Amino acid sequence: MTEHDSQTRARRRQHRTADRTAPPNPQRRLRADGGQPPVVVKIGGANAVDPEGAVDDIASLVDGDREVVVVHGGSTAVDDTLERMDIEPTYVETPGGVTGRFTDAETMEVFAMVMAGKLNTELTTLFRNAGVDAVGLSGVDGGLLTGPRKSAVRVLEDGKKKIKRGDHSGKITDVNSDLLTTLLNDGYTPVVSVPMLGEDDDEVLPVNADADRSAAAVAGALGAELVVLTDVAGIYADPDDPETLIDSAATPAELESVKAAAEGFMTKKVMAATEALEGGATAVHVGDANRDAPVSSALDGAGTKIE
Amino acid sequence: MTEHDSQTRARRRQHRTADRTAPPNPQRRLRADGGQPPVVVKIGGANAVDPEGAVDDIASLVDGDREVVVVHGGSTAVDDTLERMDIEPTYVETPGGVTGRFTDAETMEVFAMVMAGKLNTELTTLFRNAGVDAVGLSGVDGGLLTGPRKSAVRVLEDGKKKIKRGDHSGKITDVNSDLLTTLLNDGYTPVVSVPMLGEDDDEVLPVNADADRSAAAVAGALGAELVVLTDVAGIYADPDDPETLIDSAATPAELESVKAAAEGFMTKKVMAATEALEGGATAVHVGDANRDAPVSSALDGAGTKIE
Amino acid sequence: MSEADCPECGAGVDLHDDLEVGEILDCGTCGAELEVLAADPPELDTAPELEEDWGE
Amino acid sequence: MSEADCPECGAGVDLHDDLEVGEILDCGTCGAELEVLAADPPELDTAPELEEDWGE
Ligand SMILES: [Zn+2]
Ligand SMILES: [Zn+2]
Repeated sequence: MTEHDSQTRARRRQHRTADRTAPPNPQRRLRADGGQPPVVVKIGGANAVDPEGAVDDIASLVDGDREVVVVHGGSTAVDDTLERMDIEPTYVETPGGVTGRFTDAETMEVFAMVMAGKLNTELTTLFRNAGVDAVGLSGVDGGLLTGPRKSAVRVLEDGKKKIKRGDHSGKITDVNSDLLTTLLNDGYTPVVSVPMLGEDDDEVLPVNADADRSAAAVAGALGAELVVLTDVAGIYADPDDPETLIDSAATPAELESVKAAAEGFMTKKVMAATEALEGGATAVHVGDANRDAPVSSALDGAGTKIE
Repeated sequence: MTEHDSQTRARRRQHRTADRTAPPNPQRRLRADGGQPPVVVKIGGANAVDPEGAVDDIASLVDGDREVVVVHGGSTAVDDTLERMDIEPTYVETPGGVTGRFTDAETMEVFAMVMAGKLNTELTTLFRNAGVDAVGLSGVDGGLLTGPRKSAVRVLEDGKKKIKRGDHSGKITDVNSDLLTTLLNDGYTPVVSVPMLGEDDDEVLPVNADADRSAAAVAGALGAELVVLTDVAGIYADPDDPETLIDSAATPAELESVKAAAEGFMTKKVMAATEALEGGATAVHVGDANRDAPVSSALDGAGTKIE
Repeated sequence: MSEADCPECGAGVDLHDDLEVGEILDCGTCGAELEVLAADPPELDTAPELEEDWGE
Repeated sequence: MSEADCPECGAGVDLHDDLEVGEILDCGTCGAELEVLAADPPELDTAPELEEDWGE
């Protein structure tokens, strides 16, 4: 994850070097109080996950002067609005057998509406009501989450392998950590939502990206601790046996066994965790969104810690 | 328009005085280059108004190191999405004879989706493609546009005067100019959208506000020049006679005659202009969105100038 | 036709039959604008002054 | 059944009748994955490698 540095900003900077107030290298910067790295919290979009507990807990953390960046998902709300608008989503199957929603142009428009307009505004309002000076941002704002757009996907259709074009998704390669740092320095709590900003041949456009991986990219860029909240207590060696919760993985070998243990949607969480650590995050915690104080207890060792 | 100063921020500031980088009084501050005040540009939401010309023109202004804040409307897009979602908007008539849409809870949700999610993301993307480092914000973000929520409206229904409650609208009394100033100092161009943040008895919530008046509030708080783009060349003494375009109004008497001349939707523009000047804006220009270089030509004296 | 007391001046206010909640009546005695809070039994209160401003 | 040349190795690739644009064929000679760019007349190109990652 490199520092965001588009042509635009570079040009602007030439004019404004004297004005700039952000520290020269915000990555892994130390706080003035010599304190802890920021926390990036991924709040789920799954219906099973109630954000209220996390919101109050984050309000306590922010009140205790911990810097927090929130990243949220919400694909089920996108599905609901698509249905409400009588838009039939196209589901495609990858050669690997994973089913996903194909994001055509119309779906992308609804996606941006629901994520950046509905859910982000709702969550930002929840935080403000909890006393947190929240600022909602999408990945488009300030090029916060930027990377190449991907139009083509490989799919399985009627048993045939095909290339399907016209998808609106992308892979985050740049995070504008300056923007987040400036807001954090001023006491704000950024609430970040996909879409990301996709770079196509000669233009940029909003495209879909996975919220877990977005949170991972942000955590990497800020050298932060990442807390991924989900609807189970953590990663299990045997998902059917609650006794097999994995406490922590601190060596490459332990991480490999976590990867092997993760099944279904948990695979994506572990993939995101790996990306976060490779990108510069100090630690990743996967924890239960529905327990009391879900963020601080995950930071304190509940759930699964990967480092 | 007073400086934004919620309890939250005040509390945060106690901890972070040393960290804070914003100038102590951003209102009417002078630029480091001793230059011009910022420009606040209101881009219309009417279908007749094509933003492309304004976007390129604003890109040139920003490139020339002028600070710009964009505020946009878009009520017709809200209507379109309501229709698409089979939600019948409730139109009400005020005792004064003005017809407006009643913003109930469901309409408010769609309003936030379309304004902050669809239109704001689209416009921010247009600016980024024009080389402007745009950051989209709604009035909820950082409490950017805050004021009392109004639930009750007076309406005429079947010839009867009534009080109708449950409206989601509000009146902006506070602008977080610190947030805008911080972003401008870092070379960003804020793209601001309603909803505003409405203060109810014991909570805050997103509510509807007129985009012209939102732009006026922002211009007042920043001590900026306000450019209101619309689909006519300016304000006419006689709207049916293009020869009667009013060039400027610089005295209270001239402003009164502009107020008298303004009809229909132009009344709202003049009301917004008055609020901007009373709030601290240096000048207000009402100009044609569809001419070449609509913003810079309005600043240069095309259209109607009120000061 | 029933009647209720004006909360402003105490005089009786005539109420028509199809009274609706939210309706604004004028007190014939003091001229105050009165909001119908409930129709049956009728309950009146001074109608709030409201600016005529609209959203987007 | 018609045939087209593999853009990787030049060998002939057998094409079935209901060829669809976007379909991926394997070259029987060199094993390359080939994307059908056009069905009639048939046009093949090397299929792009794509990571299997999905959005939200
Ligand atoms: Zn009376
Ligand atoms: Zn071959």
